[in-house]
Amino acid sequence: MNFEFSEEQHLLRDQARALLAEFCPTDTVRAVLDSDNEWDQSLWERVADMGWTATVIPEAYGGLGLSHYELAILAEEMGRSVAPLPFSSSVYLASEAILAFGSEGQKSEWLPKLASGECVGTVAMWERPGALALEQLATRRLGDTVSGVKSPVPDAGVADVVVVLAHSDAGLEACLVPMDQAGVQQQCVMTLDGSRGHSTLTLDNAQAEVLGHNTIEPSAWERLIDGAAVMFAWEQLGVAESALTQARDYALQRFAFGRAIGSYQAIKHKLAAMYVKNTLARSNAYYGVWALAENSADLPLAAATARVAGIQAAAFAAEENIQTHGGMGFTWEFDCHFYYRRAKLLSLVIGSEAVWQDRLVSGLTHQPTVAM
Amino acid sequence: MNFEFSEEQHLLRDQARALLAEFCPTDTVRAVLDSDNEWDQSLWERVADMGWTATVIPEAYGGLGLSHYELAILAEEMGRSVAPLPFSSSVYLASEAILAFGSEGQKSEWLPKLASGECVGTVAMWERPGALALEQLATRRLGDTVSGVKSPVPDAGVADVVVVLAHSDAGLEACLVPMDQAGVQQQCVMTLDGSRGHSTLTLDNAQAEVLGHNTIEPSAWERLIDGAAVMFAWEQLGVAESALTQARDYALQRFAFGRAIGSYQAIKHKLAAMYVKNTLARSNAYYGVWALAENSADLPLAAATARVAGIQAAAFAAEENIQTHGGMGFTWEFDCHFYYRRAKLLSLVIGSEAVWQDRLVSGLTHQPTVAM
Amino acid sequence: MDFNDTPAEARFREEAVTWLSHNVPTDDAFWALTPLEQAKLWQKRKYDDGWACLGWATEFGGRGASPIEEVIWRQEEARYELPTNFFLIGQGMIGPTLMAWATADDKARYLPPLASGEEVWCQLFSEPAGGSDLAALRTRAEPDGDDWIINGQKIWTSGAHYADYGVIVVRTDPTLPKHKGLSYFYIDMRAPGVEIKPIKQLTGDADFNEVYFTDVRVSDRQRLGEVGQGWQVALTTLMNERAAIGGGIGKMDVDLAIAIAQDVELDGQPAIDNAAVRTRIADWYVQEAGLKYTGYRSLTALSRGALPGPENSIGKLVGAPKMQAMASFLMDLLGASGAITDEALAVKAGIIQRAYMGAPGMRIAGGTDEIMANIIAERVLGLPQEPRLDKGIPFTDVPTG
Amino acid sequence: MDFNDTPAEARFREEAVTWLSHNVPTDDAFWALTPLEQAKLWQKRKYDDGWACLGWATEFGGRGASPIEEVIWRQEEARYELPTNFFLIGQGMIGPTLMAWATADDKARYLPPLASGEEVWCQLFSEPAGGSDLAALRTRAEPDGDDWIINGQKIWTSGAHYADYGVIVVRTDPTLPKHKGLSYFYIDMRAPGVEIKPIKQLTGDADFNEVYFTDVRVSDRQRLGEVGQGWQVALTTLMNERAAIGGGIGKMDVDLAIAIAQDVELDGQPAIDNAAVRTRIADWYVQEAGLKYTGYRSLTALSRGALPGPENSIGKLVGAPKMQAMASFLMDLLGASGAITDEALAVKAGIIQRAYMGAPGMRIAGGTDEIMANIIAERVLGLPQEPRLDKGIPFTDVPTG
Repeated sequence: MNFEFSEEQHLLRDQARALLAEFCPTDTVRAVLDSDNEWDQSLWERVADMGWTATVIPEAYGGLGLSHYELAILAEEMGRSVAPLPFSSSVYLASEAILAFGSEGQKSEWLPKLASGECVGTVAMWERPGALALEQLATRRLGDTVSGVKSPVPDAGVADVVVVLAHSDAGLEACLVPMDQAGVQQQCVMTLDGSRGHSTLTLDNAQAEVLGHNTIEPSAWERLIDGAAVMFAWEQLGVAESALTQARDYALQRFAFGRAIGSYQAIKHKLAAMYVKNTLARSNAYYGVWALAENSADLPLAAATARVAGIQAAAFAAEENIQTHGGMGFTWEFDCHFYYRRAKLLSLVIGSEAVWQDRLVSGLTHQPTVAM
Repeated sequence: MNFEFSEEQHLLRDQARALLAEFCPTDTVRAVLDSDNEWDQSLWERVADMGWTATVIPEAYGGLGLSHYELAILAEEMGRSVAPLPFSSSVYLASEAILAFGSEGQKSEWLPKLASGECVGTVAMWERPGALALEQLATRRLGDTVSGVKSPVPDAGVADVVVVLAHSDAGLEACLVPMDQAGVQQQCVMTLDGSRGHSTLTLDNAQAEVLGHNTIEPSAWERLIDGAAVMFAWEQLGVAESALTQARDYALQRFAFGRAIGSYQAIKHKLAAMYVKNTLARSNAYYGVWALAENSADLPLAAATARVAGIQAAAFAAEENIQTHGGMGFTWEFDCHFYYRRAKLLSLVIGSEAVWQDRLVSGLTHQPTVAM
Repeated sequence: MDFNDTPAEARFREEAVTWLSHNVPTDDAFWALTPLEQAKLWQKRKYDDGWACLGWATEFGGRGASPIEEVIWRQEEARYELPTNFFLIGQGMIGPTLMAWATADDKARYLPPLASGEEVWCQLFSEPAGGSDLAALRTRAEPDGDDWIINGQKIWTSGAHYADYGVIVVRTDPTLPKHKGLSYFYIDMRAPGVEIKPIKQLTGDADFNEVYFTDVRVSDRQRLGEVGQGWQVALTTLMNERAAIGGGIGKMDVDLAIAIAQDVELDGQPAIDNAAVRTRIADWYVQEAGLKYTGYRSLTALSRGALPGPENSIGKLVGAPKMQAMASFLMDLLGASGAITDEALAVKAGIIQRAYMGAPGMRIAGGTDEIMANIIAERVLGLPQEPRLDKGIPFTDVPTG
Repeated sequence: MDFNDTPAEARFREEAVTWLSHNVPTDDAFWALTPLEQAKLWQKRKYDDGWACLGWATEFGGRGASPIEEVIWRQEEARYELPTNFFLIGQGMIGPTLMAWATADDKARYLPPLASGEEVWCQLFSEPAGGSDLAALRTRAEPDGDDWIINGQKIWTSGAHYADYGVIVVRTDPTLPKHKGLSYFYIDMRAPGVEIKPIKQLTGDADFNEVYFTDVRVSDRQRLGEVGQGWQVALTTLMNERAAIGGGIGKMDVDLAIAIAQDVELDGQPAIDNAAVRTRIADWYVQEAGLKYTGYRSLTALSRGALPGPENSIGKLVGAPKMQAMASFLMDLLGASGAITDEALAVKAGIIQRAYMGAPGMRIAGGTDEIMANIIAERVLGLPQEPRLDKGIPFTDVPTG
């Protein structure tokens, strides 16, 4: 039995945590939240310099060719520090989509730039409220252009290239659309979590190149999203751990009626419940990354399990961390709301809890799934 | 605003509570549970003498012609005392079915005997595991006989007459079947709650008379069950109140680490949560009985709301009452398990929580329902 | 059982309805005012015709109405969207305190303009170090001739920036046990040395303030109750708190949930047909209807002359977490769009997201979930208090971490 | 990351598998024995070949195996349905206590027959007045020459009726504070004055006993630790408790839930297609898989030489309420049939109903949900204990209600 990261992987975690503690303290998050910025560009450059954006991209395309174990470690630290970065959009989604579906030429063109962080990528899936139904997308690809409205698209305001999910007469396609063109109109959209940017993209005969010059099976897209779900689960775990740590520290230091509030069972049991959910989320995230890294047939089940556990742990820890702080937790000055905002954002970005609970049971009973 | 029982109704409650405290202490329940008895017959006779079995039966048929407000009060006390009686089967179900669907002759024949308690009635609906689907019953009525297997049938071992739900070529019918005949085979079935009797009834060309000599609309049967659901909600509330009272008394009297366990927040907040659920259940039960007594169009919604609230309150209070007692709560000698058994039994008897949650939302959105 | 007014109640309601229909401002000039100006204008109009602070004695500007009449008035007034929040704390909590503890002269001077809305009051109790432990306050008042000099800091003060007067609890003797060394004063919010700083909440709004006191001079005549009796006076104020705060969970209800669930799809069909969605909606309706009919039962008791009790804590204890859970779930139903807060783009103009951001505050203000559960456990069920380590020891010796 | 054994672990597993395949009893004669006889026969066979109490030193009848080897053995042995529960408390909790506190002579005398199953031990700690407050015990031992005379009552003693020996904590000085006046002895369960009465549980079974002591004479040589040191000795026993009890939630798992949900209908379709059912199953699977992989992580740590810690409390804290909720929900899916407990008639021979009736006990035995949460809060998260009103005061003065 060796259900643990390796020494080297633990070293990577230490390194990542130290770097983010230094260059992404919560002031960094607050600065983005308090401004119109959509990211902290200098932090992005630092992260790219470390090679984090290159982690799982093969060496042939300028990447480090490491495994998803390493990426999972970075994802957790991204969540822990609530980093104001387009890391998930560019790394878990855009890079992975190009790697999975791109032609050799497309991979050679884009992956080195995404690996180096010189380009930021994102994926445009959503069009309207409700669960995402791949077979009902209104965005159309005709010839070498694509038209439609995608919203919200995370990090589009800082992206260079966007992978747009669309239909052509042939079926579902993922289209590479460079942002810098007249056919793409980008308009900022405010969300819960102002430390990350979101946009509405209006595509009006935008120049587009179909990834792999072919349609993709919905199940192949779902395989991609399963992989991203594992990474998001690690990021959610990081958020949950930060919220628990903050709550615990406050409970030890804050006194009421002559004793630390952490000595009251109401607070103790609340924090114990957070610990339990975080532990379940962590163990399920291990299971998820194992299935992803080993390309196991268990991936759909493991990814859904990790995702549901991550959603539940992050939401609970973020909500109850505020409660543990009482009135202080409801102020702008305390950092509690960063976790609250990010936890909810992450729970929505690739389909929400009910959708993944359904996918989980499909994984258990081996039924196909359709919605996200 | 007069959302409260009348003075007379409060007097009835006091009287009922005093009588059951005297003649149905928990020893009475224990005696039935510890034996092969299916009821406490002398208690039944006492209850019948008080006229409780006659409450809502019109005076023309030997009843008291009172309203469901009075019956609700009695139902709560039945639950509070975990009475080992076929009260719900005979009063909320059999009597109401005959009243709703019987011909004049059938009503004149059976209602006076049910009102006086000289006869016990019950209703046989269930045939197999799963939600009850009225359109899928296998029991058939042909000519003046009915055949099929019904299980579990509550209180059939002590019943004189059973209303059997069956299909004929014409549709859904409720058939009056006297128990005392060769065509009815009754076999006891053990359930969770041994203080109440249950049976499998094998009907082999049993003599049967169709209530009202006609089919009934499924919606009319559901109207009947809605009424019963309100009464069951009151009974569940009684169970929940007893469990809370027992837990509170124990928490005040039991000391650990030099203080009453009721001074620990874990116990305090557990009991507060019981109180909250019981209060919601009580207020929704008021709403239910108002809708039933006033024959409001709100009945389907009000009944489902009362039923779901009653299920939730009784289950929570019964489960957490045991936990409040620690190891003592898990012994045969303490009464905690009576509430645990009865709460679960009542939650299953006319369709369980998920079914009623569904009906509730149908009530809110005015959709028809089919299952139970 | 019925939902109807008694004949007397019906007559009163009729009178209220008629007066409202003639007096609610509808002109553009009114709507051009600031909310505070609107509130003051409307309050004064009510006061002039005897519809302000209905339960107060007429000598203080009220009408001497019964509790059920007050409820009927609130129901009818609530049919119009009028700003009334500005006076809740002053009229709901501080008015009753003045009635109980102030001199006859002060009552005559301060109560009528409080009822008419001409003077607004705020409450200065909470402090940064206190939290749920209100009596742990550190703001000091030291005697100086016939006056007292106040130094310290208060927090979570609603309306400090527009209030004319405030009531404050301060420590006048730190060598006594926590609850014993306190005194209670009313103060002029514009006195020299009073400095008000808004607190930005996690929603981005600023409904509360920090208030700093630097050598603020207060006459001993502004003291309510004896020196050292401040905690008892404060309890009078707090006893009226839940009546003043209550309600106000906003329009995050089952109707909204159904509307959303009918609008969006889940698993290829309208979300309202999804059993998991139905289960959640059913549970919320059980809570919503349960609270509604609990309210009807309380009204019935009021109508029969009972006083409101601690049972009312359940409204907030159930309603605030429900609001959070419901908002979270409805955002989930919207998918990625659920994160959008732009009023112009968000479903239902973003009220769901605002509810989600506001819910943590609802679960805290006026007592956290845990405090509410304590109140039910202790004051309704009669369970004992937690052991108190700070009881009877000098305030200066109480551990503070 | 992989789920494979290291080469050394694989060799050990192979050895265990081979031995088991040759030695597990399969003959009818074995199955005709009572469960206790079966357990003793099987334990002796393991002992003779060095497969009993693997972690113990060979001089005490063990094998000196590593923790991970113990786990591998348990995994392989668990593939066979063999009775081993009878020895859990003796070997898991009392053996380590004897090793830490007994004399060399006593270790040589008692440990090998404990390992071989020839002598069974039970643990006599809990008392009727105690509950979670174990040290509040009242059973007295009074000195009488070189002996002690024990009077009092114990409760919740598993296996008292078939045990040969027991360990007991008694109060030897009631004038000292609660934890200080205790001493720890081992006793002969067949000594005169020991009376054993089974406790009927709410399930109708009787796994536990009350044990009454009337002038039971015990030699001072049977004392473990000093007079007054009983609580420390008891802690050694209790520290090993969760290792001994753990697991055993039974086959109430997601596989069963899916099987039921595929079998029955809800809303006119198989219940497994119902979103509300799927949501519940998904949540349980998150818990089940989470616990499973937490176990794998712990095993990995063991394999690398770590010791098991208080983190293991989460197994019971999650598993027991889950068992109750799942059993309740599956009964709901069965409709009225869900109440049936007759093995011949009930779905899955009534295991769901048995689980529902047994779950409250699972949530209590070995520490209630609340105690488990305290352990996590205090020992994992480092939060402070509740204030202790009984600390330092004579036991006779501690309030008992």
